[in-house]
Parts: sequence; C-alpha cells; structure tokens
Amino acid sequence: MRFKIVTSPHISQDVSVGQIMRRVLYAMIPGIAALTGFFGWGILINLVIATVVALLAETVMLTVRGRPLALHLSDFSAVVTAWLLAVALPPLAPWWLTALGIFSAIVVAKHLYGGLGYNPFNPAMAGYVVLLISFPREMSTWLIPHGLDQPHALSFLDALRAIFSSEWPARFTLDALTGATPLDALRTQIGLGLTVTEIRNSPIFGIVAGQGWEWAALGFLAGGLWLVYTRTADWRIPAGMLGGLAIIATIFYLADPQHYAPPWFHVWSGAAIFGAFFIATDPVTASTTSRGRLIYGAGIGILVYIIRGFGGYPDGVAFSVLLMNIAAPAIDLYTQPRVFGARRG
Amino acid sequence: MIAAIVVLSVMAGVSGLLLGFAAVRFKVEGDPIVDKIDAILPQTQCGQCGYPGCRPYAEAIAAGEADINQCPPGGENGVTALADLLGRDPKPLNAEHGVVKPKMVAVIDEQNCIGCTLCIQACPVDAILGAAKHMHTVIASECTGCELCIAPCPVDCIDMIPVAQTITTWKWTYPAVTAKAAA
Amino acid sequence: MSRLYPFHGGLKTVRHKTESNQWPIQRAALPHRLTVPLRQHIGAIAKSLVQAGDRVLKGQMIGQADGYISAAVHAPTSGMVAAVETCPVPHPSGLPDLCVVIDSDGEECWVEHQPVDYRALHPSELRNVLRNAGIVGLGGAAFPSAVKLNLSGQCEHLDTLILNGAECEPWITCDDRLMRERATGIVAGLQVMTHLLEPREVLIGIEDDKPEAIAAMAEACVGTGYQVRPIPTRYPSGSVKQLVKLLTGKETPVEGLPVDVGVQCFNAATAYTVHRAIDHGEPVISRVVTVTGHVSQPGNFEALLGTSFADLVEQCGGYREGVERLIMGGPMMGFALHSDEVPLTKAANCILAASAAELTPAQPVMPCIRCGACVDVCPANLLPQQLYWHARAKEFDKAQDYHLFSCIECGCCSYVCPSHIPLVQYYRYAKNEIWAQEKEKQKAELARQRHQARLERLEREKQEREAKLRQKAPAKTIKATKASEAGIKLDIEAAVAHAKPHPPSSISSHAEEGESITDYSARTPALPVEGGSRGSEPLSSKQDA
Amino acid sequence: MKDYALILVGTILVNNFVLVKFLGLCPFMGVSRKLETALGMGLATTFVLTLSSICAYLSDAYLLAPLGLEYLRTIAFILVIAVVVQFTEMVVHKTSPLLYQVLGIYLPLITTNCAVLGVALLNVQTRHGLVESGLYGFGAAAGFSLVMVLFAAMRERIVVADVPIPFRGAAITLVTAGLMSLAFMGFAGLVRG
Amino acid sequence: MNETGYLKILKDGVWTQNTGFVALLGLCPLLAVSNSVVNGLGLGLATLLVLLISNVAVSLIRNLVRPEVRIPVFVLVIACVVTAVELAMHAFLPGLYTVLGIFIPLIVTNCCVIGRAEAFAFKHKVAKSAVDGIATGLGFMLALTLLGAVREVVGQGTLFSQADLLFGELGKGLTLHLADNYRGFLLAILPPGAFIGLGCLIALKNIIDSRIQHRATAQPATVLIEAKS
Amino acid sequence: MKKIARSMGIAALILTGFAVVGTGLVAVTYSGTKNIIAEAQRTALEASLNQLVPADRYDNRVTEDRIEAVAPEWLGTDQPVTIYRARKNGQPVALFATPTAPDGYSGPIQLLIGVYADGTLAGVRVLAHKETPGLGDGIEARRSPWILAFTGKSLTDPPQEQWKVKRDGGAFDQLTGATITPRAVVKAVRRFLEYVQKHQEQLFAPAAGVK
Ligand SMILES: Cc1cc2nc3c(=O)[nH]c(=O)nc-3n(C[C@H](O)[C@H](O)[C@H](O)COP(=O)(O)O)c2cc1C
Ligand SMILES: Cc1cc2nc3c(=O)[nH]c(=O)nc-3n(C[C@H](O)[C@H](O)[C@H](O)COP(=O)(O)O)c2cc1C
Ligand SMILES: Cc1cc2nc3c(=O)[nH]c(=O)nc-3n(C[C@H](O)[C@H](O)[C@H](O)COP(=O)(O)O)c2cc1C
Ligand SMILES: Cc1cc2nc3c(=O)[nH]c(=O)nc-3n(C[C@H](O)[C@H](O)[C@H](O)CO)c2cc1C
Ligand code: SF4
Ligand code: SF4
Ligand code: SF4
Ligand code: SF4
Ligand code: FES
Repeated sequence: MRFKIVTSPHISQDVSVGQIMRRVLYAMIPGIAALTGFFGWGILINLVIATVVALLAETVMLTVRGRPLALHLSDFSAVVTAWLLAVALPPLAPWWLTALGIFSAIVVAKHLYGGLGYNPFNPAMAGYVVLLISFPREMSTWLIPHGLDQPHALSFLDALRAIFSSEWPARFTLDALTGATPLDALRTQIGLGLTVTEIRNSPIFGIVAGQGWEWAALGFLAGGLWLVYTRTADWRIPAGMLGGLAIIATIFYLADPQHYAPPWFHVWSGAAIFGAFFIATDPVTASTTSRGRLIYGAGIGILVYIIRGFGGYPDGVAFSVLLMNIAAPAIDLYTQPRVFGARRG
Repeated sequence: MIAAIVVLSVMAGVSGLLLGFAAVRFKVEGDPIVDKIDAILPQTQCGQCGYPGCRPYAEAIAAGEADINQCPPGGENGVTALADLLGRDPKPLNAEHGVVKPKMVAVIDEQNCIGCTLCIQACPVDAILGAAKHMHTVIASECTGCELCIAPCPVDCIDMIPVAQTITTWKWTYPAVTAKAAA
Repeated sequence: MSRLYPFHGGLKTVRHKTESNQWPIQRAALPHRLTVPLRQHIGAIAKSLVQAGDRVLKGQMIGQADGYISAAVHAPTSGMVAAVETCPVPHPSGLPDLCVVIDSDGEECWVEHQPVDYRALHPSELRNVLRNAGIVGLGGAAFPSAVKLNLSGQCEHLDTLILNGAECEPWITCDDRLMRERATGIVAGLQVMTHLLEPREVLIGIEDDKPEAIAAMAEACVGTGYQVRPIPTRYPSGSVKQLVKLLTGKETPVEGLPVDVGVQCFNAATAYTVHRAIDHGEPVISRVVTVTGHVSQPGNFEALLGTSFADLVEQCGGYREGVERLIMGGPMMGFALHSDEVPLTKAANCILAASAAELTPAQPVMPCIRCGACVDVCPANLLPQQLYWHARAKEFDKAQDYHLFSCIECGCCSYVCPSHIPLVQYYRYAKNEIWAQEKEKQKAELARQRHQARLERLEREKQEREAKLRQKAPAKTIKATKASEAGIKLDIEAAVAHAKPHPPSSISSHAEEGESITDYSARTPALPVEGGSRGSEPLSSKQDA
Repeated sequence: MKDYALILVGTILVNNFVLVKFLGLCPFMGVSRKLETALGMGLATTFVLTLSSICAYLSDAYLLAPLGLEYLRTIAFILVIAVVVQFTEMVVHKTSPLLYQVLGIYLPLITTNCAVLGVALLNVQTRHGLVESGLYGFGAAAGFSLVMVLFAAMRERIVVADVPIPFRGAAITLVTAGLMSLAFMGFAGLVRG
Repeated sequence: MNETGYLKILKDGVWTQNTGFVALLGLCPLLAVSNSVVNGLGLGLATLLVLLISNVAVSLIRNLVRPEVRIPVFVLVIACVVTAVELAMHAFLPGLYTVLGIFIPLIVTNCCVIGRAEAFAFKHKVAKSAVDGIATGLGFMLALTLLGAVREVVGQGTLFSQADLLFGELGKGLTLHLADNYRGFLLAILPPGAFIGLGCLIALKNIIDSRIQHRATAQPATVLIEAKS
Repeated sequence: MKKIARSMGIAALILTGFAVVGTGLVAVTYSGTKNIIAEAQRTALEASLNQLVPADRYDNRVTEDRIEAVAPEWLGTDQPVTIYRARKNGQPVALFATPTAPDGYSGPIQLLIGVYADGTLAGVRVLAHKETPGLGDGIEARRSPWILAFTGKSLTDPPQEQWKVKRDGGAFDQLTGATITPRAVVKAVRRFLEYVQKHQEQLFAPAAGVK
C-alpha cells in the first residue's frame, strides 16, 4: 500500500485567504450603501470600474509573471483593493482616474513586489495618493450629499455620462453640485480665522460631523466591528488609531476649543473610521506583533491629526497609513513579544 | 585674486598639517577580515577556487582579487555568508570553478593499493593512513572529499563515494518542493 | 480546586477520541516475526548483543545502552534471531535502520523476572535497573527516563513532579485507556519516581475531556497525597513546558528544561513501565498503542514492540476504503509513514490511518498575508510568520534571532494559517540546516587544524632536510631545496589543475567505474556519527547536545 | 524657539533631505542593506553633518564673505568637510575604539555624501546664522538617519519578497524609495514659508 | 573577441557599469535634475566636462600624491574644476544655471566623479583616463537624459521644453508637444516619480541585458543539444 | 615625532601646492567671467521686467535705479524688497517690485508687479510659490492666463470693493477648485497698489533717495 507523504500537522482549520478577503467585502456593504444613498450612483459605478480594472490588471500581471491565475484571482485581494480605493474616490471621478489609481495600486504597489503578501505599502492607499498628488483638482471635487440644498439626484445615466465623458447634465452647473468636504471646509475656514463653532453652523455639518458623511461612517463602523468580531481584523489597530487620534485631538481641543475641532468630530470625520477598520488593518502592510499593532495604529491616528490640523491636505488617512507602512518593519523588529520562557524585562 | 589664493592655500596648508599628522599617528592595522572569510570557507582545501587552499582564497577575496563565488564546496550558503560578511549582493556560483556536488569521501581499493604513499603526500588534511609498501586507508571521518588524492594514485585505486544518507544524517527538505507535490 | 495558570495560545482542535476509547485495551496477537529496532530512543543507538542464529528469551536484553544517553532494547518474545540488519523503521525519512529480527517460537518463554524492592536500593542502582529495563519516555520523545530521574547537577531539590496524562492530540487515547484500566500500576510507578526525585508535590494533569481517567486516577491516588488536576482541553496542554506552566505557573527558560525551575514531568505510560520494571521485573517489551482512523474497528492494543503496523491494522479489521496516509502519532505532530511494514517502537503511541474525510483537504499554498493568526495560537509565544519568512529565505541567523529553537513544532500555527503554509516543515528544515551547518563548521575547523598541522609539519621537515643537507654537502644544498620546493609547487599546481572541472572525457571514464562505486557503498560502514535525533523531538535539543 | 523647532520639523520631515531634496542618495541606497549598518551610517553622518555645517558657516562668515570670495565657497567648504571627516575619524579612533568600530568604516564615505556639501551651501543660500546652521545640519542628518533606518528595515523584508526578476535589486529598492517619498509628501505644507 | 582597451572602457562606462543604472552613484543630481530632458542634458554636459578634466588632472598628478592626502587632493582638484565650470555656466548659460541651482556645485560630491578618480584615473595613463572620463560622463548623461525624457513625457507630455535654456533662442522651436490637451501626470515630475522612473529604467536595462545574454548563450546551447543527439 | 613633523610638512606642502595652482586657475576664470556674469544677470532681470513694461517705454538703466523698502504690512514680508524704477527722460514711467502674498495655500507666494506711474498695473507675474501643482499653480503665466487678467487694472478699475475673487463677490476669477491661492494673490496686488498710491513720492524719488 502506498501512502501519501505529507508533513504534519495533518489537519487544519477551514479558512482561506479568499474567505478572509470576502469578509472584508461584506463588511463594506453597509458603508457603501450609505455612501450611495448620499452621493448617488457614482459610487457604485466607480466600484464596478475599479473591480473590472483591478481584475484585469491582476490577470495581466499574473500572466506575465507566470503565476496560477485561478488561484490568485480567487483570493479576492485585488477586489478588496479595488473597493477600498473606489470608496475613497470622489463619486463622479472620471473613469480614467479610477483606472489609473487601480493600475498604480495593483501593478506598482502590489505586483512589483511579488503580489499578495509581499507588498510593503498599502496598495489602495498608494494608488490613492498617486492620484491625489497628480490630480488634486479631480480628487477634491466631491459632490454635495443629498438632502442638503440639492433635492435633485443625478440619475444613473447622468452619473455614467459624467464619469465616462466628463459631461455634466445641462441642468446643473459643476459648482452647484460640488463643494468642499467637511474637513476641507473646516481647514480652509479656520485658515480664514473663523472659529470652530461658526464653521460648524454651516449646513454641510450634521450631528457630529459632516452631513451625510457621518452616516457613512456609521455604516463602516458597523462593518468594521463585525470584522473585529470575526477576527478578520485585529482590534488593536482600529483601537490604536482611533485612540491616538482622539487623545491628541482632545489635548488640542482642551487647549483651544475655538481653534481646534473636538475629538468626536475628528474621529467621526473624513476617512477616520473607514481607515481605522478597513485600511489600517490591512494585515500585509501593518505591523504584525501585538504591541506593534497598537503602536502602528496610534501612529496613524496621530499623523492623521497632524496632517489634518497642520499640513497641506484636508484628510491624512492615506498618507498616514503609507508613512506607518514605512515604519512597520522597524516597529516589528522592536516589539517582538517575550518568548515563552525568556527572561522578563 | 591674491586674497583668494592666500586664503585657500592657508586652509589647504592647515588641512595638510592635520592630515599628515593623522597619517602617521593612525596607521591602518592588519586585516582581520581574512580570518572572518576563512572561517566561512569549508576548509576542504580542494583548490577548486583556483587558489592552493582556503586561506589563500580568503586572502585573495580580502584583497579584492577574487570574487566570492568561486568555492563550490561552500555552496550557495557559503556565497551568501560571504556576501553578508562583505556587504555585497549574493550571486550564483561561478560554474567555471565547478559545481556543487553531494558530499563525498575517498575510499582506497585495498586490493589494488601498492602502498606508494603518493596519496598521503597529496592529502591536505592527513586523512590517509599507511606506510610505504603497505596498504593505505582513508579515515572517513577526516576526509574532506577534496579529491586531491585521486590524481596522484598510479594505479587508480582511489574512488570518491557519496556519503550515504542514514537516519541520523537525514534532513528535512525545503518545503516548497513538498508543498508543490502536495498541491 | 487549585488554580491553573493558562499559557498563551493553543487551540481547540477536533477531538475524535470516542472512535477508539470505548473499548478496553486488547492484547495484540503474537506475530511470527518481530523486527526490533536498536534505536527506539533519543541518543546513541544500542549495541547489539546478539547475532543471527542466536536463541533469545522473552525479556532478554538484545541491545545494550551505549553511553549515558541511550537505552537498552529487549527481546519482546522468545525465538530465534533471524538477522541483525537494516530494516525499514517508522521514521519520517522512510530510511531503514539497524534492527534485530526475531522469529518467534510462540512459546513466550521469559527470562527470569527480577522484581526489586526500590526502597532498599541505592538510587543509582535503582536507576541502573531502570536503564537496563530500557525505560524511555513513552509520551513521544522516547528520552531515556533514567537520565531524567537523576537530579544531580541539574537542580537542588525538585518542587513538583508532574504526571502527564493530558493526551491533548486528537485521536490518541492510549493513555486515557491506560489510566482508566491500570491506574494503580501507574501510581505504583509514580511512587518509584517519587522515591528517586523526592518532589514536594506530585501533580497529575489530565485534560477534562477524560472524566473516567480522572476518576480512576483520583481513586488510585487516595492516600498518596498525589493530586489529580483536571486541565482544560486545549491543544497542546500536554506539551511539557506548557503543562508545567499550566499547573505550576512556572515558565521553563528558553534554553532550559523543566528541571531548571524545579519540575520534572513524565508520561503516564512511562510511569506504568517503571512499575512493571520494578515491581515485576519486566523490561519494556510492549506498549499500549492506539490504532484508529479509517480502520474497521479502532481500538487500543497492548502490542509487543517490533510488531508490524500492518499486523496491528489487520487486528482492527483492516483499512477501510480510501485511506490516503498512515500517520504515526497524532494528526498534529505525527509523521506520515512511507509503508505500514514497519515495527512498533517505544515512541509509537498511535497509528492513525487517515482518509480524506479525517483530514482537511490539501489546499494550495498561498503567500503569507501576515494576518497574525499564527501569532495568536503559538504556545511558545513566537512570531511564526517571521520565522517562516526567514526560514523560507534561508536566513537562518535571523530565524534564530526570532528564537527558532523555542518552537516546539506543535503545529498550531499551520493549523490556523489561512494561507495553508506548511510552516512547521519550514522550521524543521531550518533547524536541520542549522544543525548541519554547525556540524560542518566543526568539521571545517577540524580540517583547518589538520591542514595547518600538516603545513607546519611539512615546513619542519623541509627545514630539517635542509639542515641535514647543509651539513652534508653545503654546495648542493641550494639546488636541492630549490628542486624540492619546485616539486611541492608542482604538486600543488597539479592538484589545482586536477580540481578544475573534468573535461568531458574524464567524466565518461568515471562513469565506467560506476559499478565499483556502488560496490563500495555497500561495504563501507556508515560514517561515525554522534548520537542524537534530528528534528523529530524538538524538546530534546538540549538533552541532545 | 519656535523657529528652531520649525527648522527641525522642516528638515526632518517636510523637506527630508533624501526623499524630497535628493541629497545623500548614494549612501542611502548603498549602506541601507542592513539595519545595523544603516544605524552606524546615520550616527556618523549626524555627527559630521552638524559639525561641518558649523565649520562651513564659520569659514564663510569670517573668511570668505569679508574678503568677497564667495565664489570660492565650493572649494573651501569641501576642504573643510574633508578635514572634519578625517579629523573625526582621528579623534574617534583615539578616544573610543568601540565607537570607531561602529562609525569608523562609514566616515570616509561621508566626504562624498553630497548632503554634507549641500547643507553647507543651503545654509549660505538661506542666510542661516550660526545656531540655525548647526540645527539645519543636525535636522538634515536626523532626517537622513531616520529614513535610512526605516528604509533598511524595509529592505530586509523586500530582499526576500517574490519580486519579479527584472526588478530584483536596485530597481525595486528605488521603487520603494519612491513610494516612501510619496508618503512623505503628506508632510507637505506642515511648515509654511 | 578582443574587447580590451578603449572600446571596453567606453562600453563599460556607457552601459555595463553605467553610473546611474548599475553603480548607483551620482544619484542625487540624477534624480533631482531629471525632470526634463533639457535639465538632464545640461547637467549631464557639465558633469561630462568635469569628469573629463578631473580624470585627466588626477591622472597627471597621480605620481605626485601621497596616500594620506589623496582624497583631499582629489576633492580639491575636482572642486576647482567644478567651480570653473560653474562660473562658465553662470556666464554663458545663465538660465540653465538658475534652474540647476545647487546641483552644479554638488558635482564635486557626485560620487561618480571622485569614484572614477579613485578607481580609474589614479591607476591609468592620461589618454585612458580621458576616455574613461568621457565614457563615464556619457553614461551619466545617457541616464540623465533618458530619465529626463521619460519624466517629461509622462509628466507634462512634452519633450525639450525650455530648450532655449541650453540652446538659446534657437532652442525655442525645439519643444515638442506630444499630445494635445494631455493632462499631465504630475507624479512623474514630483520626487516620487524620479525614484520610480529610475527604478523602471533599471528594470528595463535588466530586461535588455538578459535578452542579450540569452541570445549569447542560446547559440552554444543548441550546439550542445546537437552534440548529444 | 620627527616622522610626524615630516609627514605633516609634506602633506601640507602638497595640499597647499594644489590649492595655489587650483585656486589660481579658478581666480583667473572668475576674473574672466565676472563681468559677463554681471551682464547676464542684468539682462535676465531686464528681460523679465520687459515682459511687463516694453523696453521702449523707458530709457534709464532700470536695474541700477533701485531702492529697498521694508514694509511688512504692505509688502507681505519682513525682508527688504527691492523696487526698480523706470524713467523716460528722467520722468517716472513705472516701477517694479517683488512683494509677497503671505497667505497662499501652502506658503508665501512671491510676485513680480509692475505699476505705471498713473497707478495702472503693467502686469503681475509669479516668481516663486509652493502652491499645489495642478491646482494652485494656475497662477503661473505658463500654466494658465489667469494672472494676465491684472494687466491694465488699477485701484479704481475695478473699484476697491471689487478687488476680490468672484466667489467672495469680487471681480476676479478664481481657479477651478482652488480659491485660496487667487484670493491671496488678489489681496497682495491690491495691497501693493495701495502702497504705491500712498508712497508715490518717495518711491519715485530720484536716485539720490537710494538707501
Ligand atoms: C466615510 C468617508 C468619509 C469621508 N469624509 C471626507 C471628508 O470629510 N473630507 C474629505 O476631504 N474627504 C473625505 N473622505 C474621503 C477620504 O477622506 C479620502 O478621500 C480617503 O479615504 C483617504 O485619503 P486622505 O486621508 O489622504 O484624504 C471620506 C471618505 C469616506 C469613505
Ligand atoms: C505539542 C506537544 C504535545 C505533547 N502532548 C503530550 C501529551 O499529550 N501527553 C504526553 O504524555 N506527552 C506529550 N508531549 C510530550 C511531553 O512534552 C513530554 O515529552 C513528556 O510528557 C515527557 O514525559 P516522558 O519522558 O515520560 O515521555 C507533548 C509534546 C509536545 C511538543
Ligand atoms: C491636496 C489639496 C491641495 C490643494 N491645494 C490648493 C491650492 O494650492 N490652492 C488653493 O487655492 N486651493 C487648494 N486646495 C483646495 C482648497 O482646500 C479648497 O478646497 C479650495 O480652495 C476651495 O475652493 P473652491 O471654493 O473653489 O472649491 C487644495 C485641496 C486639496 C485637497
Ligand atoms: C482586514 C483587511 C484589510 C485590508 N485592507 C486593505 C487596504 O487597505 N488596501 C488594500 O489594498 N488591500 C487591503 N486588504 C487586502 C489585501 O490585504 C491587500 O490587497 C494586500 O495588501 C495585497 O498584498 C485588506 C485585507 C484585509 C483582510
Ligand atoms: S574551493 Fe573552497 S574548499 Fe576548495 S580550496 Fe577553495 S576555498 Fe577551500
Ligand atoms: S583522502 Fe583524498 S579526498 Fe579525502 S581529504 Fe585526503 S586527499 Fe582529499
Ligand atoms: S497564519 Fe499564515 S498567513 Fe497568517 S501570518 Fe501566520 S503564516 Fe502568515
Ligand atoms: S509550531 Fe512552533 S511556531 Fe508554530 S505554533 Fe507551535 S511553537 Fe509556535
Ligand atoms: S550624488 Fe552621491 S550622495 Fe549625492
């Protein structure tokens, strides 16, 4: 009788990378739904464009490199990257912008390093930043959420046309549809010398943060908590990031409440929640030790605040994540756990 | 113009004084790197690297005359270790100097040995026992497998045989192979 | 209830205990031929005391312990020695090893039993009795127990003696059944150990999914002061360092042994063999083994060492359809066997015939996504993904920086890895390579010294020759030395030239000699090697050394 | 005080010498293969850069400028740097063999690190005073060391990644530096002016 | 095949041991100044000039210099050459001078200049050193111009913009616009683009080299197969 | 000891020798190029001024007819700002200055402004800025014609309260997606015009007034 020679352990848990990635996709659904509700079809169209381009780019790279296609396409990591990037793009971003971002993410940031598991930088955020610095105008034309002074929704076809041929429906002017995002508004108006209270009286602000935005954040929070619950994402990273952001925001807020927005505003604004649960938690590019993950998260939180408050960009999640990606290997090196039986201290 | 020349020559002069001082006070000492290189080499003393033994090769590397990929007995690991020590990029073994072979030991066919002692003279690690006109034997545990005894033997009675694998010398293999086989 | 000190990591695995633990231990039939390996333990192989044609009695010593870390081997039954030769043995390599093959005469004719009163003997004599009885750890490592029963030089005084009845691996139930059925024997053996080690307390750790065994042991312990401690069912609570932590809160130092913190630990079955050896004068010639998995009727057998696995499976009614691998040991740490024609050894606690249904299907290996699942379960508190990363890249130094040698190869990390990476094998590979490199370094150092010595000798001889020549004929000297120097140079050059790759013609001439090469290999004895297992028992790296 | 802090933040993060200003790239690429060497190089550079920017300032302010010999700056500065480097080597060698072990081998490489000359020239260009010059030099070197150490840790990981063959080695290292530089653009605007 | 001598020096300098692509020396100017072809060309020319003169000078003085002052002397010589070139550029190409800024004096510390002085000129006769200087300079210029071209095309869709800085009025007509209303991909012009662009060029060179090698080894391989059959 | 002295001497000699020769050569080059450089600098400056005011509108050497002014509130910088005057037949024609708009999106923006003696703008150009490429850098003449809109404007045209970007209810366009940068530039130009209006006399005072 011939037996198969395989090394131990001979049994294993029934999880796979594909499953983990799919969980991330499921977890994004509530947030995406909220975003679509407030910003219209553009979000979904972007999502589709991004997914198609990502799968295409992944296929090409895998083929060029002679890797098994089916195996790696079914790990869904490219789709996760695509969705994460698409969600962060303005709803009516021209199609080429999305495509270029995905290309940078999948080809440059991921496959030049060997594909899944080897990339030191978060592909989605690398793609995002490439776009942000190359096309700042396109990247900062966000739509005004529904339910404000804009009862009219762009129809699906309008959105398609806007995305693919950059033609806006004649009914609206560009200026009527777009406007500064809450963080941008806060940033520029503080620069003009207004106080936080004055600024937040503007209709674009809602209960805690931006009108509309805050519901999207809630959706992402729900999905994110589920990710943490299923252990798909390590709780330490979101905890570290939101904690770090809240603490530093509190310090400044207490020092001068008129000049600095309150911590809850910061935590709930922009991409903080989304970033904490979905982006910073990318296991490949984050720190992998337990203590390291706390530090990594806190680092992101603090950098986000610094960039938002003192830097040149309204939100800093993407930059902060990339910056901490740089530090992650060093953090890992210095935060190794005490091995069983090693002397304490 | 004069000012320019004066200022710079003063500066240069002062620098020269300092450096001249330094040159004598702090002569470079011997080169400990040779020992470190030698420690990595497998000491087979086979000469495949093109140098008569491991130490000369180590000296050649330290002097920048030889590349780090000339020692087949050291194998890939040896090259990597050298690259690491010298802060260079590892490279594949230079095939000109031979290829990595499984570990071998020399065995003397005792029936044919005429006891000429030539192999004893060739063996760099004195791994062959025997007296003139008497049959010789290789001490297997001391033999480095350098093959230097083969050529001198007038009756061609020395053979290299691969070291047989036993339970105690068996090693777990690099998993990629098995992983693929399993998949 | 006294408190437990949970260790980091660990897993809840599938259990699969009921398949085999519902029936009492059966006595396996006496086979016609027994193949008894001379190396069934960690350490040097036993020296054979018999030759083909010798008649042996049951329990007669046929292999003598060779050195301190070694163990004796005995004839499991009476009969005729058919051969002393290399035969297949249960080993992950599938390589053969030296065995004594005995054709049983069916008479089971014992040597004289020599029970001893352990209280009357000097400890070292008592240990000798145990050594001569071939007692080794039956928990899987097969480390000679006499060594572990000698505290001198290791620790002043033993705090705790632990009896390991955890049996945390899935499928295996031999200790469970043994504890249920022969608890008094185990406790008797424990008493011998207690006598030798004089611990302050004796704890018996049994996973709480074995209530019958706990009850039986508790009953047997009445009046002894030994405490039975149910522990949570969590793999690998049976691993000695984790068990020590769990029961006493003490962490065994990274490069140390439990004795370093005043604890010693033995397997339940080991205690039972001690009892048999002391109270009945029987050496280790049989053991209880679980035969389970995809066989018709799984169960536990008390079988003679040397019985082939195929025989044991036959007694379970044979394989069921679809067996794809045969595993010695449990599914977490056991290794796959190349064949079932291998003999039962002291270390074999379980034979698991596994079909696809028992195993998780082989899934393609993906790159590590650094998810950290492995970190969460690693009982040694390592960073398995980093170990893997460096082992994969053959950066052994860095792997060691990450405490590769603290890995107990428990397999928890591989179990949870979503990328299905054979992590443990990477670690085994890396450990083996490091050991091999270490050995090679030593060999290289030796070669260097010998080369150096030779150069010095040559130099000396040359000088002596010169001196002589100078005395004899001053005029000729210069020429002569020059000539001899030239000769040496020529030699070296010839050697160097020879060492260069052979031109094709010489390769072909070598090929012709192929036959004689094989001829030699058959005749040459194996190279002398130090005793020591490689990789199969991680805990012993120190004992090994 | 705030100005000084701004100089530091500016040189370390916002206008990082390596990633934004493109100075000192050769050692950045060449000596960052291993973490320890990167650390050693960082320390050595920090020391030399601080010292040499002060010395360069002094020679400019008290020798060249008064005599109207600004066009000789390059020559004078590089001479000063070469001497500072060799002098440091000498002092370290004499006082602390241990430190020499750590820094010694890197010192000669620093002469050709263009960050050193770059700092001296930029100090003059931006009309920094003595303290500012020193701080500027220190900040530049600290920024250099910081990214170098982080980069080295990253490189140790990247060498074993499954990088496509044409990109192995220098190419992927440069791409990594590029992405690092991309990330550092996030600091843009942190220090105005 | 006789490749020794001048041809080999040339080939080494321009391709095999190209400072920018292989030796990774002189990276700072290479990355900083290569945001357009014209800038690259300008600095490339300046460096070429410096390399040539300094190589010749070092080769000339190589017997006068003692080891302990070797580096300072080289540095001094190079610094003088650079300053002279700088002054000349300031006088005759003021536009380019302003654009290149600090990177002209920094040619002094361009590792490839001192590297060639040390590794080559110090050991060879004048003629060979001169050729080496030219070869290395050409190689460096090649790297600068190529990178400049890639970055300029991708970044703003033009080639030879601001050619007047280098060629005067004549250059104004040289500018090529490759596509109408090209939006420009700013990344290429910004610092990250420099790193990534050079990385890609090196990868490209690797691909070319391996193709060449492949072709070179392909022939003997077939011979082997024939011999076997 | 002697060895050291000898070594020091030789090293110093070699270095000094090379320094003398090298510096000599450089000094020669310097004196040879000094005037050319100065000339080139002047032509460059004149060329950029001539973009704003055609050369035939004045006849003096603008680059030499200059004063320095320090007026942080008006000129946006603590540093002295050089002001060049163009005259024809001794009569003031125009003046040029390089004030700063301190409140750009990511830092100060250095401008070059030319004003005719009658207070109309000869033109505005951006000399240096750190605005976001692709967004705020529309103020550069080679990226967009936005900055050319200033030519011919004065404090009365448009009226003072219209000296704002359109979004703030003024007369000047903003750049798409970037309001802050144009806002800063418009403000700086207006301030400079006001400054010129206030100090007309001093600014055009004859060369004697050069500080
Ligand atoms: C839930 C959610 C809320 C967001 N809110 C804002 C916002 O208030 N202001 C803004 O500039 N961008 C906002 N964005 C976009 C992100 O801030 C940004 O585009 C991206 O996710 C992170 O990149 P950054 O941090 O570099 O800007 C939001 C995105 C999401 C998904
Ligand atoms: C992961 C792991 C699990 C183990 N599980 C058990 C077990 O369940 N029962 C046991 O007796 N020994 C187990 N061992 C072996 C023990 O660590 C230890 O070797 C043994 O208890 C010592 O007793 P012995 O010398 O009598 O065999 C395990 C070892 C490892 C590494
Ligand atoms: C990354 C980034 C860079 C920006 N850079 C500039 C800039 O340089 N100049 C500017 O006026 N606005 C810039 N903005 C836009 C401002 O934040 C603000 O949204 C805008 O000035 C408001 O103008 P609007 O009312 O025309 O949208 C930038 C925005 C982002 C996100
Ligand atoms: C919890 C979690 C978060 C993730 N976040 C990201 C992300 O932010 N960006 C991204 O490109 N991929 C993300 N991925 C997908 C995947 O890890 C990523 O594509 C790898 O970086 C590709 O090697 C995430 C995956 C998981 C499980
Ligand atoms: S090839 Fe290797 S083993 Fe042989 S002599 Fe040279 S260095 Fe020694
Ligand atoms: S016996 Fe032969 S092969 Fe072995 S070491 Fe000596 S010379 Fe070399
Ligand atoms: S469990 Fe597997 S994939 Fe996850 S970190 Fe560990 S080795 Fe990597
Ligand atoms: S096998 Fe080793 S690394 Fe993996 S979990 Fe067990 S102890 Fe940890
Ligand atoms: S050119 Fe080499 S360090 Fe700058």
